[in-house]
Amino acid sequence: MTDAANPERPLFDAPPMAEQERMVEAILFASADPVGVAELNARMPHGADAAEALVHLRRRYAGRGVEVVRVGDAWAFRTAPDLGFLMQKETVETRKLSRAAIETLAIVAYHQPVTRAEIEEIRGVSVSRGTVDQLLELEWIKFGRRRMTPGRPVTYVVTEEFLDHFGLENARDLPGLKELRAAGLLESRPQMGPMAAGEAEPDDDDAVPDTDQGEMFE
Amino acid sequence: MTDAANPERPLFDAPPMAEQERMVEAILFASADPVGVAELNARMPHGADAAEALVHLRRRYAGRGVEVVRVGDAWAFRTAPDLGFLMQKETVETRKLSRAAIETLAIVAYHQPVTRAEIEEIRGVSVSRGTVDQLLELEWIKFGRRRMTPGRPVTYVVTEEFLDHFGLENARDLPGLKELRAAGLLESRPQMGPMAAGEAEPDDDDAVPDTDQGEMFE
Amino acid sequence: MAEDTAYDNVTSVEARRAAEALIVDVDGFEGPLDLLLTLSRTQKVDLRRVSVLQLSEQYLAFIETARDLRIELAADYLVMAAWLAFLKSRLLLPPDPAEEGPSGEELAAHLAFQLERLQAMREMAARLMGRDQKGRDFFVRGVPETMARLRRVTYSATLLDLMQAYARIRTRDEFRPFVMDRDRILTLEQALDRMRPLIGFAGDWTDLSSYLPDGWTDDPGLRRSATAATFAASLQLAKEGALELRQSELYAPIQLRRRPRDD
Repeated sequence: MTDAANPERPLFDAPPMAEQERMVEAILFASADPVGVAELNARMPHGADAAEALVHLRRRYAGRGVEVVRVGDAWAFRTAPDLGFLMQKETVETRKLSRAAIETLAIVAYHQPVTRAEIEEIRGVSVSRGTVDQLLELEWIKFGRRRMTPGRPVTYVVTEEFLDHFGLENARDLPGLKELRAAGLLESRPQMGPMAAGEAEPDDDDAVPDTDQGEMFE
Repeated sequence: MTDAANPERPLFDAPPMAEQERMVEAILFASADPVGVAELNARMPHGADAAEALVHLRRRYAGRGVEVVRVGDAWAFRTAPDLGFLMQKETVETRKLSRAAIETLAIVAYHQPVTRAEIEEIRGVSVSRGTVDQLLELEWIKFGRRRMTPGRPVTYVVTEEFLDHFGLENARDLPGLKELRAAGLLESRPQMGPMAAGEAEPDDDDAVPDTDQGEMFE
Repeated sequence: MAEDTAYDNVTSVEARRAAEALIVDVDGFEGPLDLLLTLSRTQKVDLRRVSVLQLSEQYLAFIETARDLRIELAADYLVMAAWLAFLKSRLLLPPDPAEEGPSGEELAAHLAFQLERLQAMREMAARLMGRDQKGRDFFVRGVPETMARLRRVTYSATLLDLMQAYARIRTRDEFRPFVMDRDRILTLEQALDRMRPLIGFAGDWTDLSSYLPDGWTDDPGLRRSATAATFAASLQLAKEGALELRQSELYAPIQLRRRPRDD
């Protein structure tokens, strides 16, 4: 943003990068939920570059007891998973999910955006309202855009909370996604051509504009 | 497993200090309350020395965006004091003035100086204290002279700030009802008795103080 | 319970035990596709190479056993059985060129695909649940600092809003049919105020109409209002004992005079 190459200097200089790093550190530390780059920039002084500060910060915390993790387009501090054994006290007892709920969740994650009819077609049984409601309540799935087919059925997609909960950077990082796609197992949705696989996650592609940033860390 | 034969060595080796530091870091991060050294030791593997790990951890975080601070007998992470400003967000919200407020304001502008009882008579409904307070707070109206009638009620007049905001030189510049009607601001009149329609006009002329406002109620 | 009646009709212990196992199994399956997936495992081959024909036979045999034991099966199990029977006939008979629709092989391939896809989703679900999870394996900040939100509200209103509001109030008056214009109405109070000082001079019977104020007698509307108010006022004064009223006959003029003192 405030590259030195720019002959017109901003009215106020952005703080030094080390200082910006401290700021991002403080903001992320203070929040239990992931904070987006846009919000970081909005909260930091004018001219700050949160994305760059994040690169430094992430490097600094690599291998520490807490780590900087990416969740979709947002960032958060999380304790290192190998130290989970120290945290019995903090462990939250989660409701046991039914097999139907777990499978439905996986189908939404791998096939999103997906309609209820499609979930039922894959599972071979009807999906109870309670199952979907439970996942919605956990904020692991949410309504996506309506499908442009007769009846305009609503679709489901996974949420940022889902990514956060399972420690995923984005929906493309789902384990085995590439293999499933290669095996054609994500296809065969009604009226979908060979493009179907590519369309599995239009939401991500829309919602995550900083693909550059993603590559930055890879 | 290891050298159980050696009487000097504990059964299990304590983790390396760097590892202990990670552990303290994770526990302090995730804990809702400050954690004492005794509890740290209790939660960490046998043989760990939380006090020493804390010394290292404190040094590591010195000058960072968050710091390890002592709270009574316990320890916690806190935002560096100089970054507290990042923890507040100012949002400016622009809202439309409520209908009651804009009507009250209009009456003050057209009838000033005007008492609250008069405003209520003109509006046909009572005027809440909040509405008047809001206009006072916005500095669009202020108290005028007290009316020399029983009870000596206070009057309201519009302010310079009001004229400024609405781009008026003075309140007499406000267009009269005839002009409002000509400008299409009044919807077509309801068909009442032949008398009612004809008589709205003289009443208007009374009401619109384009001659001398001050005298109207005096 | 429906199952109970089924048990009663089964005589041998062995058959009963078999029936029980089957009930448990049917209950444990999440529909026909799940049952098919389980049956396919007995073939011990990659799902891509599963023999759909053999699978159909396994399924139909299973359903048959259930029927023999008079176990009530959900409708979708029976629908699947019918469909698999159809598929089986398609697979066994040479293809009829006149027949419309997908071939037996295509249907079989689709079924195999469905099984494979369901299997894949189950594996993915297991892998997903096996991942490190928030609140179990990794943790969030224990004392999130609540961000102080300083909200500053500014109010906007334009001159147009102001004028429209005023226009609205003023025109609203025109909508109040029961509120009549004060300057065309003589109120009771006005009439009383007018009459009180006058009645002192009315020692003799005087026509009520002579008490109407000046300027209220020509316009019929005004006269009506003034007459009504003056009459009401005179009634009030009569009630107070200040004057007397009389009327010689119906519709004759009403006359009034000051009430003579009792002294």
